[in-house]
Amino acid sequence: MPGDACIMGLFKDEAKAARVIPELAAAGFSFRRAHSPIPSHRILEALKLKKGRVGWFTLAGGIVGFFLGFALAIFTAVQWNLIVSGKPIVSLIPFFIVGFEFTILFSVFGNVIGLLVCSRLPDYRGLESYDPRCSGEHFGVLASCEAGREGELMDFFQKKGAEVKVFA
Amino acid sequence: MTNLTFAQIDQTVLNTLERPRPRYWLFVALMLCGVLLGAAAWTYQIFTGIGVGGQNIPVAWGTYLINFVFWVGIAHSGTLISAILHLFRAGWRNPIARAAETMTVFAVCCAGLFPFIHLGRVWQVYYMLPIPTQRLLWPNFLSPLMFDVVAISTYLTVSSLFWYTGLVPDLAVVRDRSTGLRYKIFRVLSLGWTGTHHQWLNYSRGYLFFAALATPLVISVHSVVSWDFALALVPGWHTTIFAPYFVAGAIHSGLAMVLTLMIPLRRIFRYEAIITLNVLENVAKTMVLTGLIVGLAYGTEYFIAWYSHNAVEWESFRWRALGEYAYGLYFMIICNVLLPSLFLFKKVRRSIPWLFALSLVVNFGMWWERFVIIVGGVAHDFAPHAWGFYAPRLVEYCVMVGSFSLFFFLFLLFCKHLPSVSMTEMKETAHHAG
Amino acid sequence: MNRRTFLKLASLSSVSFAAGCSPESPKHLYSLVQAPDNMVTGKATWYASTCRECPAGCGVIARNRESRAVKLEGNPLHPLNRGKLCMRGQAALQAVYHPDRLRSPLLREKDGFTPIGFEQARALLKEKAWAAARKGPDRVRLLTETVGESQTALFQTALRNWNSRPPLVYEPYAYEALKTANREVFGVDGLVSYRMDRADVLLSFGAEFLETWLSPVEYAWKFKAMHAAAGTHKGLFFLVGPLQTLTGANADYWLGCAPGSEAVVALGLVRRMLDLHRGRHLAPALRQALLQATDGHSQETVLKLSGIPLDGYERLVGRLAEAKLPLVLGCGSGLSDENGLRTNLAANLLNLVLDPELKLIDTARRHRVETAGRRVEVLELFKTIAAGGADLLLLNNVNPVFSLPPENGAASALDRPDLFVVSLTSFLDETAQRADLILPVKLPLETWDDYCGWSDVVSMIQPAMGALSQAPHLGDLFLEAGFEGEPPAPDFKAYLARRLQTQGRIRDELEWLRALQQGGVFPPTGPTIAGAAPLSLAQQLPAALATPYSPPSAAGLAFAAVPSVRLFDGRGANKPWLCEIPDPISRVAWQSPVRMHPDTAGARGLQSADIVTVRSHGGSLEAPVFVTEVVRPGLLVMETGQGHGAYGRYAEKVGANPFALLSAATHPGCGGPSSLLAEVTLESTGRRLKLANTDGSRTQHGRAFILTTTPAELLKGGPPAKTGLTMDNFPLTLPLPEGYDPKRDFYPPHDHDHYRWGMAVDLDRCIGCGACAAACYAENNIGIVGETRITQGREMAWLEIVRYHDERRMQRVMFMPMLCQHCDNAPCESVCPVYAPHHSAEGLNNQIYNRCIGTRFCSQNCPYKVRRFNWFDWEWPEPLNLQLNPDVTVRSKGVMEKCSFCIQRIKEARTRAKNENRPIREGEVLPACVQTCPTDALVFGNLMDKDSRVRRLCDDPRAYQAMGYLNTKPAVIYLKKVLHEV
Amino acid sequence: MNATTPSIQPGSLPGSQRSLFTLAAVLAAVGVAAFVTGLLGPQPQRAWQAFFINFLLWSAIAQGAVLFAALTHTVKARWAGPLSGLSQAFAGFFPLSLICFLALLIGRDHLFPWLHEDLHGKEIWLNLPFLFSRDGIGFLALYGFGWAFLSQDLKLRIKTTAPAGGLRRWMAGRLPQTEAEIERVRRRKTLWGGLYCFAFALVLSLIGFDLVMSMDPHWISTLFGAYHFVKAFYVGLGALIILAAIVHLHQNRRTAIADAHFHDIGKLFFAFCLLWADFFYVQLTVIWYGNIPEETSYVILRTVTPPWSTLAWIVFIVCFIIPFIVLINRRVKTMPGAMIALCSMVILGIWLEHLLLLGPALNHAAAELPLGVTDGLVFIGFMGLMVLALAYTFKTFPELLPPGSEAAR
Repeated sequence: MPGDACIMGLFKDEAKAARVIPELAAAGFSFRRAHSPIPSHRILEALKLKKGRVGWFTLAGGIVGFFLGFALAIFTAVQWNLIVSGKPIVSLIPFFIVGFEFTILFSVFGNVIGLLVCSRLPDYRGLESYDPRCSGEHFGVLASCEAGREGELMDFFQKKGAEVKVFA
Repeated sequence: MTNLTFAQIDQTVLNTLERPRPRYWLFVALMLCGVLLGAAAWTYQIFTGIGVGGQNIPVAWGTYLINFVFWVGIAHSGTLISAILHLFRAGWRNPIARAAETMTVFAVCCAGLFPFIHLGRVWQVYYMLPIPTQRLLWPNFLSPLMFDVVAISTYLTVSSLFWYTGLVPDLAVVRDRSTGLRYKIFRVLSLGWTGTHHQWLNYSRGYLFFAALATPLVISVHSVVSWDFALALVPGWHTTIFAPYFVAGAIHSGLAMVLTLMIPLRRIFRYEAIITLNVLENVAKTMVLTGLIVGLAYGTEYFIAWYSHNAVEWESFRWRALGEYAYGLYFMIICNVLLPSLFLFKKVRRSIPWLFALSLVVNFGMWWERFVIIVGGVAHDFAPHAWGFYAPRLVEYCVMVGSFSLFFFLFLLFCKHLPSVSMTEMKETAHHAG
Repeated sequence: MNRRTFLKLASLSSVSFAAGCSPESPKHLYSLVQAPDNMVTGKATWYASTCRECPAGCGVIARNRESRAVKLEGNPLHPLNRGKLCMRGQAALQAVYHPDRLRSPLLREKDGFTPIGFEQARALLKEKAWAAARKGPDRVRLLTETVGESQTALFQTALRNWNSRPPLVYEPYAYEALKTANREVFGVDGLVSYRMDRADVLLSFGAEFLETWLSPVEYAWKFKAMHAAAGTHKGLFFLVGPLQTLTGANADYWLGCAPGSEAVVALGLVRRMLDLHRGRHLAPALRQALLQATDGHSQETVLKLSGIPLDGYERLVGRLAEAKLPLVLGCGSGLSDENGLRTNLAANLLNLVLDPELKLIDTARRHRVETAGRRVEVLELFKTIAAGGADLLLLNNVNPVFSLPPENGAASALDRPDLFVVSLTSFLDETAQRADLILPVKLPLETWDDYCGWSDVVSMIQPAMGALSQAPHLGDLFLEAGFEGEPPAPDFKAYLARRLQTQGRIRDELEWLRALQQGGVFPPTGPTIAGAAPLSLAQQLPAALATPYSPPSAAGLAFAAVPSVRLFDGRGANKPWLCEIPDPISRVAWQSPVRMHPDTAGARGLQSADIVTVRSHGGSLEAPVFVTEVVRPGLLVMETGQGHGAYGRYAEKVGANPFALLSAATHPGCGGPSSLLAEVTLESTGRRLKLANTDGSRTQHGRAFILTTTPAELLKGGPPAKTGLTMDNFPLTLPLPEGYDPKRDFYPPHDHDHYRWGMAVDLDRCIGCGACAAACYAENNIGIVGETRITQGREMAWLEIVRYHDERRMQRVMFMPMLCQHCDNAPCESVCPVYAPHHSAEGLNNQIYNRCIGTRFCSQNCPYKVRRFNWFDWEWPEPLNLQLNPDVTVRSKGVMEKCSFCIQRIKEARTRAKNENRPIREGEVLPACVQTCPTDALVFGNLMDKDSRVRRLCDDPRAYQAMGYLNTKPAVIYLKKVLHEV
Repeated sequence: MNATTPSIQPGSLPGSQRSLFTLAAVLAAVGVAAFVTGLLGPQPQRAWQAFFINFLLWSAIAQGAVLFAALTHTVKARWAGPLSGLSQAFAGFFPLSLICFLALLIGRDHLFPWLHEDLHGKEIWLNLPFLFSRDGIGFLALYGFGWAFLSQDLKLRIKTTAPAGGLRRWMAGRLPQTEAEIERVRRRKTLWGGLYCFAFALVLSLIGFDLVMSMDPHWISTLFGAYHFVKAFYVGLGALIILAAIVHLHQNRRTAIADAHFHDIGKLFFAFCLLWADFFYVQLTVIWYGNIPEETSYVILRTVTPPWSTLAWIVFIVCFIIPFIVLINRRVKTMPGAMIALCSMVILGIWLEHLLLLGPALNHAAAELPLGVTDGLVFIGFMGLMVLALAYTFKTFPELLPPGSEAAR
């Protein structure tokens, strides 16, 4: 919502930060996001978020890789069509190694892509409304309110024992 | 494990990124010289012919392959520590995971060089890549060496990505504590990480999958490396136990290298509070286990060689124990199995000098294990009329020095310019502990 | 005559008219600007000629490409060597293309030699000769190697014109004792030939007839004709002597006797045979004389003096007594001393006793080397010279300074200021170094001549290639210099033709051409006129027999110098192939180790590779020790040939020269030297030398490489068929679909199209002479790596003769040609990341050099270790590179290589077959090794053809595959060696 | 559980005690009967084969299951929690295992093909006296360590002498009183646990070589020993999961065994499923690639030639493919019912795998699979024995059961 003021409450204590989140809504403020130096289960629970979607990317990558690996090995072998050491042209037992490695490789690619996509990285705009302390020891809760209610929100945060930072 | 506050953790780690002292640059320069020496030796070899080394028929592979396997081995514990232990939720891994991963990446780099160095015609190496040409010449995916190409490159890619992924939140920390150029750089490197709940949600999932994928990869990679030998017919090479045996050995040597690196690091960077004695002790305990596994493998090999009543097999092992290279066998037994068992004693486990000394011993022993296998096998194989010996020559030594220098060169650069301990994970540990 | 031979001869006839008619061919052989008319680029032409590497005189045909001779093969029409050639014959090419071959004459001036023009040199020679001639009789002397009749005749005429005596033929090994013995017993003052092929029991007192003795290739095939296992029968070969050379290694029984005691044994045997009523047909007087002469040779004395074990001796006596056609040969080449003479006499007598008709001794067919002067004459010559008895000494390709013991003072004699020495040689050897004028002449492959290895054949020598230098033909030189007026012929070619005509050897131009085509005028094949021995034996036996045997002091060390199968008397030492191919017994290349028995070494705390100093009153030398059981304790053995002070880059400063130790004394009876010293001293220098040996272990540790069987077992129809999986009982699995058994093989069988090339190697025929290895080097452009690199294990031989000692009896030596087995399941193939080892549709295991990136995994995984790696770029110093076979790639550094079954020859045959649109015929493809094997031990062919020889050999009960249990399904099928003893 | 816990009544056993015992007894009886009839029947060797295979399988299960407790204790993996108690209970089968092992001597002529062939010198290793003595000692050591570990553990668990019982009273007599004593017991426990793990690797390798690999005395595979003990741990975990699940279900899910436990042990099971497959593949690849008949013939006979080829595929699918696909999903691991089914399948699979390894050696040139009712019944019999053993152990030492059991009452 343009024009809304964004205010961040910086908590030293994870639990407090987590507790604040539901209360924000109750107090009529809208929760934007939470910043934390470590993955915080409490906050996630407070937000009742379900699991991320990264896994699907990984799985997809894996499946692609598996078939790609076998395909590559088999294709090249068939192209040559040379018998070496009397071994069959297409010998799946050793080709499994190629298949396996490709599976891992592509799952990882999938995983990384998934990670970037899902968590929308790289994202340098996020730094505009961000307080460096959040990577240190503070848990930051960013909330917004209609213009004019900034004061209330600041009080709200301060009551909960947070330092407050206001973003234009 | 540790009861530091977040601030203390950040402080300890960020202190390590202060402007380095001249002595540091001296070491860096020294290592660089080593690298150049190796490079020069290699260049000379390329122009003169691989014959400048000591290889021959029957022993066509020498220190190059030994170092290859050695470095791949080193490369293993990194992923082991950060991935497998992550899955097992062994908290003691966190302080050393970052350094171990870094070690992995650099070790794979060193390892990856050797297959090139040992080629007779390195300028044709692209024949090994599946590049479509109009003559449809493809590599042979039945060859263990192609398995290597696939496995090692996969491993390098994955471990680098894994390493970088783990690094991102810390990069953000550095970014937030720095100004000027450094800020600019880390701003880019950290991908604008701000640690939002959303990022964390996907991040921890992704990291978990990373670990889950890296684990089988580690095992497969060294299995593949072991198959450079096990898939051949050579007595002493062609044996089914090689894959697990090499994996265990790799982890063994890797852990040793971790200690070798961590102990000075801890001292120099004042990490005592983070890399506590318990952490080192746990590494030591794990080494007892890996050492025993390796020992079991040695034993099994000998037992089966004897049990099989296969003349060729048994002669090969008899010679291994009594022949010209017997000392290698005893090095490896003593250094890899017997001496590490000293870690069974708490006193040894918790004494820095012992830890450091034994870690060096194991590195040494593992190098010799590879020597015994790679040289010993073919030197005394099926054809008695072709039996021969091998001794490395100057060029090979230079290249070896080069590879070690390269490793330490990279590591030195790393530990003064990137957080050598994962602050985030340390905070987690502290958080869950406190 | 097989297909390939026929084609060669066809091509011969097509070129023979032009044959050698291009003596002035272009300077640069590879430039085709002035190509000879008969030359088709890329098409080989063959010229018949004669090998002159030793006095035997085998017929050769030279493969000529773009007017370069690139390969020598035996002339199939030649009765003497029947298409085969030995190692040295193969290497003759390297003399022609030798980088150190003299390009121009050298004239000695105060500060060393200065090159001069040929014209000037020839003029100088003529002037000097006539100047000397005017001074008086015998002022010109000629010392020559063994040459043909025509050349000899010309020499004689020329020398007569210079009013000097006929030339003296110098051979370091001149068989004085043998000649004398023949004269005394057979009344033939020469070297008779032996019909060894018809013998059933052969007894040799050391004659190394498979290496250098008289005519090695000839006796190699003759030997195998009587000794190869034919069905269940196999002739017997006993060796009595203090050491085994290659020949001895092929004996069924070696009776090691004390050095110098052969004569005692021989006489003992004469006695025993007489006692056993052999030779009852002899004239009573002769019998009586023999009985008297052999009185002191009771079995006890013989055994005591010779140290031969009783059982061995009794076996020998037994077999000899019941032999139908036994043949006894005397002692080794170098032994023309007391013992040698007596041994040869006794041997001849023994022949006489055993077979009064001497069916196996052909006195009519003589070996040319008999023309060699006795050592005493040679020494006489040098004495004369030293005393200023001559002004001009002509040396035709001889090197007495090297091959005569130093105390003979040959060197000093040559250095006489008032003597003008002309050396007619192409190489700056020790003797040439002392000459005043070195005048190179054309080498046999470039020149016109004839040579008769057998007295009853004429073997032609014609230019087989364009000349590399402007050097004159030897004959032309003498025609020019030897006649003041009009020479008898414009050139030697004409002289030759005319002489042959006057001799009645040829009638007309046509026969001349045929002679050139076929390589000579050969008597109808089959047995020659039996030379019934004219028993001129006087009623009393040769005095030599009477002289009693005095055993050397037991404590002392004896020393024997034996001629080398590789380097002969030293002539071979400048040919890299011969130096690079290791000695068959010691497997040591380049170096010249001194062999001794483990006890001898042990007693002095020596072991192989320790450098020792051997001292005799004649001189001393340093050499590394090589410990082997095939030498009697108390005897040191060295092969001759190495230790040159000059003679080119390959020969100089390599090894030591045993001639330097020998004594100058000659035997009054036969005027021959002795290469056996009864007394030398040995001391360790404390230094060690890394032996350039190509073998790992001397025994095969009970592995299935060389397998043996016995006639008894063969009689039982061979061993039972094998069915197991282990090394000892794994069946023969042919590299064909039927070789696959679903119970054993994970992999499905695969077919080949029409051909599946394979080779059968009969280990019972292989004598380990190494001719195949040399042929392989010559055919396949194999790199020469040199001494140091061999010590580093970098030898490049595609085919090596593996030598193993029998674990049960270490003094039994066995040989095995080891080459790429072209396995059907070749372990080398699958491990290569880039398919460089490629399995062809015809079952060949091809190495694609261009594809190879040098991982060397293939070699690591080869159970036979037959793959060779190019550690560097090898060098062929100009003009050695001109010998390179244009049909074979020269490999560059960093690639793997190995035996290809001479694929270039297979391709040639295929093209031919395709043009005539027919399948390749049996025997049409002959790899170089197979072609040259003197004993036909190697057979090559198509395994898919059920009636091909190679396929039929697969059904032989002796057939097996090396390490077959590894399931590589080798295409090289070995046939077990047959041992008389178990 | 804290000191004030009221003494646990035997009634707390899964199922009313009597019915359980009778059921187990019946199963066992059926097995014995089948075995005996088999012996008297035309093909005694078939009966022995069934006996042998089941002996190997069920001993492996017991050994593997106990390893869980020992291992988790040694590496201080705290998550094992209530599962370790259950796993130790399997030590109750050890005595039966020993007896069965000795029983093999009776059937030796039917069981050891190498007794009747020329071993080319291998007799030094492969001869009955030496084989039985060394393996016997091996078993004794292993089981000894196992029991020692169990007893130390019990010393820490038992708080009261009731319910009475010889063994129990004996134990109760030695309960540590002071802190120092408790500490000593802890240290001993760790020691025995570690030794058990060590012995597990060694002894099971030995058994793998001696009783399984040597059935074809000319075949060798260096990994076989490791393969054997990985397999044992695999089935051991399977059995443990089944037991845990049963207890869990029986206690109406109100138990100390939380989802987390099932999830963790499930993951471990999954890991060993992969490891088993890995070891299987590792041996196959090396032998396939080497193509040396001495090695291949064994594998070819078992994987390519009918009737065994089908069995090979079944084993591979049942022991790897299916578990792999199923266990990728993390939720399944926490469904006791599903896990019971899956683990039972795997155990059956490994049972067949034993048949695959031993069958060809014991029935030369078998036209169809030597698998019949007898084999099934004998399997059931052994299952009965196992249940008996467990039931007895729990009866004597109810402390091994997860504490949730009070809630169950």
